[in-house]
Formats: sequence, C-alpha cells, structure tokens
Amino acid sequence: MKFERYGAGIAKGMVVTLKHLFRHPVTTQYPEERLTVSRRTRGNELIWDRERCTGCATCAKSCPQGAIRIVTSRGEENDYIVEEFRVDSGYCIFCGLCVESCPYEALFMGYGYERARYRRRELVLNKEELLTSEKKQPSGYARPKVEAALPPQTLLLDRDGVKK
Amino acid sequence: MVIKTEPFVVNIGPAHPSTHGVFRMRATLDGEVVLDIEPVFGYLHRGIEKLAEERTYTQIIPLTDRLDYLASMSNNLAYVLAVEKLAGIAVPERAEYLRVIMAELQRIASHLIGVGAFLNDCGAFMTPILYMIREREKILDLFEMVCGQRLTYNYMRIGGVSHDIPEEFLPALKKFVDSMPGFIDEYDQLLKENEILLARSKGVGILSREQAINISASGPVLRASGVKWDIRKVDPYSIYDRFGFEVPTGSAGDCYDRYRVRVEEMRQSVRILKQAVEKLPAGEVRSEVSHLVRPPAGEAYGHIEAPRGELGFYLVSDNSIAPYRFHVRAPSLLNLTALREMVVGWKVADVLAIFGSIDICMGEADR
Amino acid sequence: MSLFDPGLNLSAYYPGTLPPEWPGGYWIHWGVFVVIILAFVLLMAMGFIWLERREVGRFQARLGPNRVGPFGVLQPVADAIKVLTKEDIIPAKGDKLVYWLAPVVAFVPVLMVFAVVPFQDGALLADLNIGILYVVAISSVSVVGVFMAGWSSNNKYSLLGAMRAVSQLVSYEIPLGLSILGVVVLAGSLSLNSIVEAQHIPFILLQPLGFLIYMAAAAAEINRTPFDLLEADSEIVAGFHTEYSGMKFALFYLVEYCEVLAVSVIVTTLFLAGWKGPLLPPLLWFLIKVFGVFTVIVWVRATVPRLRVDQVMAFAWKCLLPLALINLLITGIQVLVWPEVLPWAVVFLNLAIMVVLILLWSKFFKLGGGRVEV
Amino acid sequence: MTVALSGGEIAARLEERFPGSVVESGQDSLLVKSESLRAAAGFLKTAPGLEFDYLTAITGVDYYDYFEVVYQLTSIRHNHSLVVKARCYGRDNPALPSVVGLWKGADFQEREIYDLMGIRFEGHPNLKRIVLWDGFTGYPLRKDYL
Amino acid sequence: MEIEERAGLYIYSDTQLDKEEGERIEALKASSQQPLPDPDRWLDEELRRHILLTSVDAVLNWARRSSLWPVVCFPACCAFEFITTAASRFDISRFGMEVIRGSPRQADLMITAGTLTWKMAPQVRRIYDQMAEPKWVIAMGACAISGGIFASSYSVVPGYSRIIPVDVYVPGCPPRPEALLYGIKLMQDKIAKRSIITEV
Repeated sequence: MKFERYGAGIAKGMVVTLKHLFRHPVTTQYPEERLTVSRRTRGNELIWDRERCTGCATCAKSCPQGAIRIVTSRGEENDYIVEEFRVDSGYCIFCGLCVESCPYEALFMGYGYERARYRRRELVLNKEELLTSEKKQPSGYARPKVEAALPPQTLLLDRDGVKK
Repeated sequence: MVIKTEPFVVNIGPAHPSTHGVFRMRATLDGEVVLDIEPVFGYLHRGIEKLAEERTYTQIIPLTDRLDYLASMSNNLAYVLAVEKLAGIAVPERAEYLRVIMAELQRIASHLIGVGAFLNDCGAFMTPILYMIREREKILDLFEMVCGQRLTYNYMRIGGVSHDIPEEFLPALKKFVDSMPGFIDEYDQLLKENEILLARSKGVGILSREQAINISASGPVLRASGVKWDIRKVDPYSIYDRFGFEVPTGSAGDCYDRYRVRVEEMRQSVRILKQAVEKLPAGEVRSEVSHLVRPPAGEAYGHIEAPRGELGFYLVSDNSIAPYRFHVRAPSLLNLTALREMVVGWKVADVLAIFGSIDICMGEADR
Repeated sequence: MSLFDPGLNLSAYYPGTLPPEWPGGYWIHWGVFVVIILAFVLLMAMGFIWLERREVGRFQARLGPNRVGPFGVLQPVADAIKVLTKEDIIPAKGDKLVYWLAPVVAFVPVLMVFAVVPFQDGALLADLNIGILYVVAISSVSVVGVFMAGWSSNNKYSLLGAMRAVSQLVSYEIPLGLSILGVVVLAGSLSLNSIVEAQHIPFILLQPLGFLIYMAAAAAEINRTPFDLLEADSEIVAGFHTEYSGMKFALFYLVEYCEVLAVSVIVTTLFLAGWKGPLLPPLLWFLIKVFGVFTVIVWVRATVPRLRVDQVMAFAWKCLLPLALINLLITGIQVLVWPEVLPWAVVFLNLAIMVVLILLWSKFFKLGGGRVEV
Repeated sequence: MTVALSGGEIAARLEERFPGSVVESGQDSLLVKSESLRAAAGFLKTAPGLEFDYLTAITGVDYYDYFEVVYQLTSIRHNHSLVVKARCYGRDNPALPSVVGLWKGADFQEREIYDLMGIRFEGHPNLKRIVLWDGFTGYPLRKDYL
Repeated sequence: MEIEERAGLYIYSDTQLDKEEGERIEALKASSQQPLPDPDRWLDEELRRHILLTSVDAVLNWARRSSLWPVVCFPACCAFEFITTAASRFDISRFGMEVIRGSPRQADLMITAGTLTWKMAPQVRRIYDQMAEPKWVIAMGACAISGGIFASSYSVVPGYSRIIPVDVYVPGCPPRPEALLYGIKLMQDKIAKRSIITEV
C-alpha cells in the first residue's frame, strides 16, 4: 500500500457510506408490506380452466420436462373428457411454455407465490387444486386480457428520490 | 538457518463463502503462500448438453436460462442466434432492438454482481455488493415486467421475443438509464481510489496479453490484458453495428484492471441502451415460426459477447425437432484455465481476490 | 501486610480509589464492582451486537434486526439463548482439554481489563497506579486463547487463522504501546483515573497522530476491518473458531465484542477525556463517548476492504512503528521544552506535525512485493 | 466482421506443406487427417497471413461410425476464423493428438471431451476426468449412453 | 526458509484423493435411492403438542426462531435469489438471519439453494452432519425439491430429500424472495411448535 492519495480514497468511500446512513432504506418489510408483482408474473402455480380445456394435451407436449400429466377419455359427443390433470409444482420450473402454447387459453400462470409447504406430496396439484379460487388468481402471462385488469407493478426505481 | 517447513493441502470449496458457487480448489500452501493449485470442477455438472439433445429447440430455451444464471438473457440470445443461423430465420426489427436492450440490461446486472462479489472477496463487509444488488433489483424489476420472472427469463424465442414490452416499460427504462450513471459514479467514489483496494488488487494476478490469448480467455478478462476484442465490435451480431460504443481495455491485466473494465463496460452499456431506446421502432416482435422448428441438417456456431466473455453455441442438426449435438462454449470455464499460473506464489487471500476478479459462474463452467 | 487483607482500609493506601463516603471496606467495594463490571460488560457487549447490526444495516441501505422487541433490541438475547442451547461439538481428533480451555483463556483477560477503567471519577474496581500498563499487558493474553482454539480444533482453516492471529497481534502490540506512551508522557501518570483528570482538553487534540496510530493498532488487535484477518470469512471461513459451536462459540463471539468495548472504553479514557464533559452526568458522558467510538469502528467496517496478511505486517512495522516512535519523541520534546505553553498553540502545532508526517511517510512507505517465487 | 476463411484455400496451402494431410475441405470447414492434426494446427497457428492464435472452442460430436472433433479457430490479429475438424474411428479407444501445447485454452475442453465422450487426447499433460467423478461408468455424451 | 522436497510429506496424491471421492459418491448414491420421509410427525400430533408446550419451550422456541442462522450451501441459481433476499430490498436481517455462517457448526438452517449433483451430494450431507442440533432444512426451488428440469440427468440428485430430511419445500424456479421469506415464516411457525419433552 502506498498512500498515493494520503488516505483520500478511504475518506471518499467513508463519505458514501455516511450518506447512506441518512438515506431512506430500500427495504420492503415483506409480511406487512408487499410488493405488487408484475402483471405478467409467473407465479409458483398453474391455473386451469375446466370449461375451456378440450384435453388436447398441447401443454403436456410443450413442457420441457413432462411435468403435466393429463389423462382423457372419449366423451359422448366425440370430445375428450379430462379425467386427470396433474401438475407437480415441486417439479415444474414455471417457464410458461405450456401457457403460451395452449390454443384455447385454458391454462394460466398463477399470480400467487406463497406456495411453500411442509410436505412434498402437498405440492402435487390435482384437477380441483388447479382451479381458480380466492387465493389463486391467474396472472397476465401470455394472456393480454387478464394482464390489462391487474394493478401495475411496484418498481424500486420509483423509490429513488425518496428522502428519509 | 534452515527451518524445516511442510506444505499442507487445503480444500477451498466446494462449499466456501467466496468460491462463487461450488468451485473447488485443492491448494497446496506453505504457510500463507500458495505453492500449487488444482481446480476441481463438476460439482454443478448437470448434463445440460445431454438433456438438450432430447428436447425440442424451443424447449431448450429454459435450459439455457440455467447455464449462466446471472446472465440468462445473454444465454437466451446466444442460443436463439445460433438456431436462427442454423435455420435461416429472419427476426423483426423491433425484436432485434428489444434483444439488444435486454442483453445490455443483463450485462449491467451481471457486472454489478461480478464487481460486487470481487469487492466482497477483497474483504469489504458486504457493503459494495449490497449497493450493487440494489441497482440490480431495478433491472430485475424491468425484466419481471416484461417476462414475469426475476432470474430465469425464458424471454427470447426463435424468430423474435416471446412478448412485446408493456407500455410502462419504456418510461421505467428511461428513468433507469438516466439514473444509472450517477450510481456507477457512487460505486467509484466508494472504492475506486481506496488505498486498501489498490494494494490488494494492483499488480495482483497479472495475466499477460499473450497468455490471455493463448488460454482462450474472453470478455473482460481478455480486454483487461489489453486485447481490444469484443464480439460486438469485431463480429457484430444482431444489430450491434448500429450503435456507437467504446470497448474499454486495461493495460496491466491485473485484478484492478479487470474490475475497472467491468465498471467501464457498464457505462458503455448505458450508452447503448440510450441509443436503443431512442431508435426503438414499432412493429412485430416475433416472426411466424412453428413451435417445432426443424432446421436443415448442418451445423452452426453462434456466438455473442456475454458479460463473462464469448458465449457460443455449437449446434448440429439432423433435420429433426431436437438438436443432434448441443455444445456450449462456456467463457467461465476457459477463463479459469490460467487460474493456476495467476495465483501461484500469491497468498491465500489473493487466490480468492484473483478468482473473484475472473468472475465466473459455475452453472456455465460445469454445465 | 498483604494487599488482600480483608481488614485493610484501602483508601488509606490508595487515596482516590474509594469515594470517602463509601461505607464498607474492601470486600463490599470489590463485590459491588465485580457485579457492576460483569453487568456492564455483558449488557454493553449485547448492546454493541445489536447496535452494530442495526448500524451496518443502515449503512447498507437496509433496516437490520427489528422483529424481536422494540427496534429489535432483544435480538442479541435471542441469539444468546439460541447459541447457548445448541449442541456442543468437540472435533474427534482435536485436543479436547485445550479445545475446552481456549474460550475461557480468551474471555477472562478481556473481562479483567475493565477492572481499572474509571466509569466516572473514582468509580473503578482498582485504581492501579500502573493502570494502562496493566491493560496493555493483560489484553494481549487473549491471543493465547485464540491460538489454543486454532491449534486444538485440528482444522486447517483454524490453524491458518490462529497463525495470522499470533503474528498480527504480537506485531501490533508495539505501536499500540508506543502510541499510549505519548498520552502517558503528557499526563505524567499510568493510572487511568489520573490520565482522565489530567485531560483539561481531550488528548485527541494534543495527540492526533497518537490517536490515529492507536485506532489502527487497536483495530488490528481486536480483528476489525481492515485488519480482520483472523476470521476473514471470505478467505478462511470463520478463522480460529471454525469448529466451535454452542456455548463455546458464544464465548468467542462475546470476546469479540468485549474487546471492541474494551478498546472503545480505553480510547474514551485516554484520548476523549473519559467521563469529563459539561452539563450531563459523568457516567452518561462516558457512555456517549464509548458509543461514539464504537460507531466510528462500525463505520470503518462497513466501508473498507481487508488488507492481506503481509500488508498488515508491513503496515505495522514499516509505517505505524516509526510513526509512533517519532510521535513519542516529539511529545517528549514538547513536554520538556514547553511544559507550560498554551495548549491551543500545541494543538495546531501537533496537527501540522501529523499532516507533515503522514505526507512524508506516504512518500517513503512502500509495501513489499506480494508475490513469492516458488 | 470476422471473416470466415474458405476451407478450400487453406486446404491448398496445407496440402502444399504437408501432402496428404487434408481429407476433405468445404466452404467453411476443413477436415484434417487425425495423424497430421498437430502439424497442421501448428502450421495454422504460425503461418504468415493465417496466424490463428485464438482457439475459440473444441467440440466432440458422436456420429456412431466415428467421432468428429471440431476446432473453432480465430485469429485475433487478422480477425478471421476457420473451422477445422478431425475424425477418429473406433468406439473402444478413440484417440487424437492433443493441441494443448499450442493453445493452452484446449486444456479443460479436451479434458471435458475425454470425460464425457471418451476420446483420449495423446500428449495432454493432465488427462483425467474433469466434471464427473472417478468410478462413473460410461460416456454420457455418446449417443448410445442412455 | 527453504521448502523441503515434496516427496515423503503428508500430501496425498491427487489420484488417490479423486479415487476416494469417487468411492464416497458411489456409496452415497447406492444408499440413497429412496427419498427420506418428511419430518412431519409433529403436524399430526399438533393438538397434543399444544398441551405439552411449556414456558421453557416458549422461550427456547422464541429464541431459536428469531435467530436462524443460515449456513453457506449455495450450489446454483437459487443462491442468487437467496442473496437478493439477504440484500437490502428484502433484508432477512429483519428476522435476525443476516449472520450467514461459513462454518456449519454455528448454523441452524440450511437453505438448499440450487441443483444438487451426485458429486456435490457427499459434501452437502457432510455439511448437514456437521451442523449442531437443532437444525433445519429448507428446500428452495424446483431443483432442491425434485431435481426440476434436470431431474432426468445422469448426474443430478432428484431432490435433497434423498440425502437429508427437508422441513419446508418452497416451489419456484427460482422462488421469488417473498416466496422464500414465506417459506422461512413457515419454518419459524414449525419451530414455534417444538417441545423439548417430546422432541428427545
């Protein structure tokens, strides 16, 4: 070490940290304060529309890892009846390719992310668990109509000028 | 007087606070001095090259996300460029601009982590990396806005990008581009002239120009050694020939130069972003390409300047829906080739500083 | 007559040790102050842990612990209970006796330092007339504990940390002691209480260079950045206490903060006029100054990177030691030549000398090359 | 723009220097006989006008009948590139000469190909497994590995 | 000071070390073909626990859940989401968790952030074994739960539950910081229901 700058470099750095002491912290206190996630967020679940699904299994084909299991049987009007539709959310990587490829807009990415569980088997979502409910809302990923109805995302950029 | 000393072997890694993942070095030490070092890879070898051979071209995009997980957008871009080269697919103008915007944002995000982690390895108590992660968060916000994920984007598609940007994206991006140079100045003020950092990094871990070329180093590591070699300039891909930017180079090839080159590259990326925002045309973002691309039989090597260096994808097609061979030219792996020459004779603390200054990502090195 | 004769009225021998109105004899005084010191040290160490985590949080644009208790003040308590009830692991191939003794050997000397610290005028356990010598002597014993820990753990990282500890702490003892000597020369006494009383203006003004040297050397003694090589977590994981868990680790953790407390207290006493101050009660002044010094230490920690081991040693021997010697020389000359000169003139003179010396040393001082040919 | 040199022209120069070294040459690539790979690589690295000082990547491809190893060469001085290929036959013990002596960057890549595809590189100073562990059976990147 | 000849010193040969490592990996691979059961006994017995919960438990559990120190075990992508969680914007130091220990001896919680390969598995197992009781594991992300997109690979362990018992599963690839914080909250709830009487 040569004190080429006589310690001025260290002093400059100390000023920067001191400035931060008087700036507003950027922390979001999660359980109380929540960030609004992106309108296109790919939450940690899939949402399935029972009415729209025709059982064509395009989603299962487009999945890079085969995380969607779909079993159908022939119905009366020569259509498919979906008997089993299962997604293992502990295996799915939420890449969204299935949602993009669904020709009938019957599959959505979920909007929620608080899906931690104590047991491995609880992560496997069956037909009933994939439907929308109060806690499960679809996100606007690849679904512009849903996207338009969702609130805008909170950005850290907007907190830049905020003083303490 | 001759004191009998014995060297001893220390395993640094694979679970060590500053080996950036699961890299392992088997270091032979004489007290604090490093006598020999043997890098051990493979703790994150997930067989991506094999997995890709059984997936369709579109399904591989999520796999490329997880190669260099600090620069998923760059990986996506390199891969789709290679496939487009192989299949001869044209990309709409707007998509090209969006790709450049995403790649440059990703470069800033990745360098923020790279520089921050290097400063952390030099012993700064988390402060620089936390400041830098704060700015990285802003970039991740933008990515999340576009594609809904924060780390593994799966955004680029063969023949364009998956979605157009939402309307609030451009104002936010402009705001980011305007404020970012100020933050980069702040990082410089924090540690650029810090005597301790200078003592720790100047002249440490020198990689000479000849050595750097000989070991196939690329990216900031190559440029810090004084080689003006940036794929964006020497072999412009996408639409990089339309933007004006400088290629920062170092002179000594030491840790400090590598750190400075990264910081300067961030500034240049901001410059590219400014131009791209201004010129962004309207129009389609994705050309009509089937989900099941079947490129003609043949082979192609597509490469880009990723944040860590030249990222290349070598694809061999047999006219089926999945590649016959999928090879990644991983800059992280090749940049590590010179690690042994760079660290021998230095102290244990320098090993980690030098290693940090190479800025690798194990997901890419091991694949 | 022995020093520890219970019937002895100590105040007769050591005037100023006990306040005159103090009722009881030696043992009551002893017992009360032991309790006070234990409570003070433990409470302050916990307070420091909390304060450091909060302050570092704010320096890094975040909040820091705020969930347990108001503003998270109970965080150290929770940590303590948790750590104390954790499983205690002794490495199978370690030296069990030494491993077990090490935290105690490291902890006791730090606690003993506080015996001579005046919390306010005369309020101290023992006003040794060699007080500061005792502090310097006793505080360097804890390095033995550190080395015992590193050696007995049978872990290479621990051993590296212990090696660094010994070399670093032994080197920095010298500039540390020399920088204190300047103060002693000015005060004309080794007793901490008398040193405080001698400070009509704080000695930091008369001894700016000595203060800087002391802060640097003390930072190295207590393993604070930029000299925190012992437990450099980005290099040698957790240093000498890598293998420690449970209660023993808690002791080491406590030692770390007690040492910081000790240094803050000594800096306050030697350079910042201890308990002296206008308006507020002396004890409060003392605490305010101690916390102020600690905040500066945290501030430095939040900013600067870490030096390398050879640079740390070179800094001690090539920079701090000569500067400390010159400082001592100049102080001695000043005391000899102008014993009665106006203090303010000396303040500015010493500031000027400090600047000139640092500028000069910046020209001469060079660290050796880092690389060794192997 | 990096110029991709035509394989034919280089092949002619190589043939002139080392007769019989080139098996075939295409528009963008050049297939070298495995025995003369090292000599040809040395020539490409030093020949004036070529000076391929930068080895971008090495890839192994399994074509069932033979293994093809692809060398992507670049010259930083002249900013041009070339693809050189070499083949080795036999699935039990395929081998090629190593180019580590010329380009140190080949070190890890050759080890990787050795590890995952089972091609030995003769003359490599430290040819051992790099990403998989000792005791792993099979070569995962071969087409017959399941 | 001179360095003596290297021969005959206590340095193991690299080949020997590699061989032993390979043997350890194969042994672990052979012994962990089935996932370990989730430690969820307490969930079913929740009612009984509530009666047995003493005030000692309450204090202990309060301390343990308010200072969960994570250990460094960050193999891959999720590590950066964990680091982001620890960084300024989400700041796990609010829960007293910013003390990320490099030494497993002093840590309570393992957040398994990333893909686990068989080559890494013995090391992770070792880190887990070195942690002092009581200790917990959060499996973060798809790779940690089931191997995720790499589950079918030849070198990837399909889920950490093959080698260590996992307390909380956080899905996502990678989970958002908030999702991880939610998982940590579940972990704290679980700790709050421990009882020293029945736990032994």
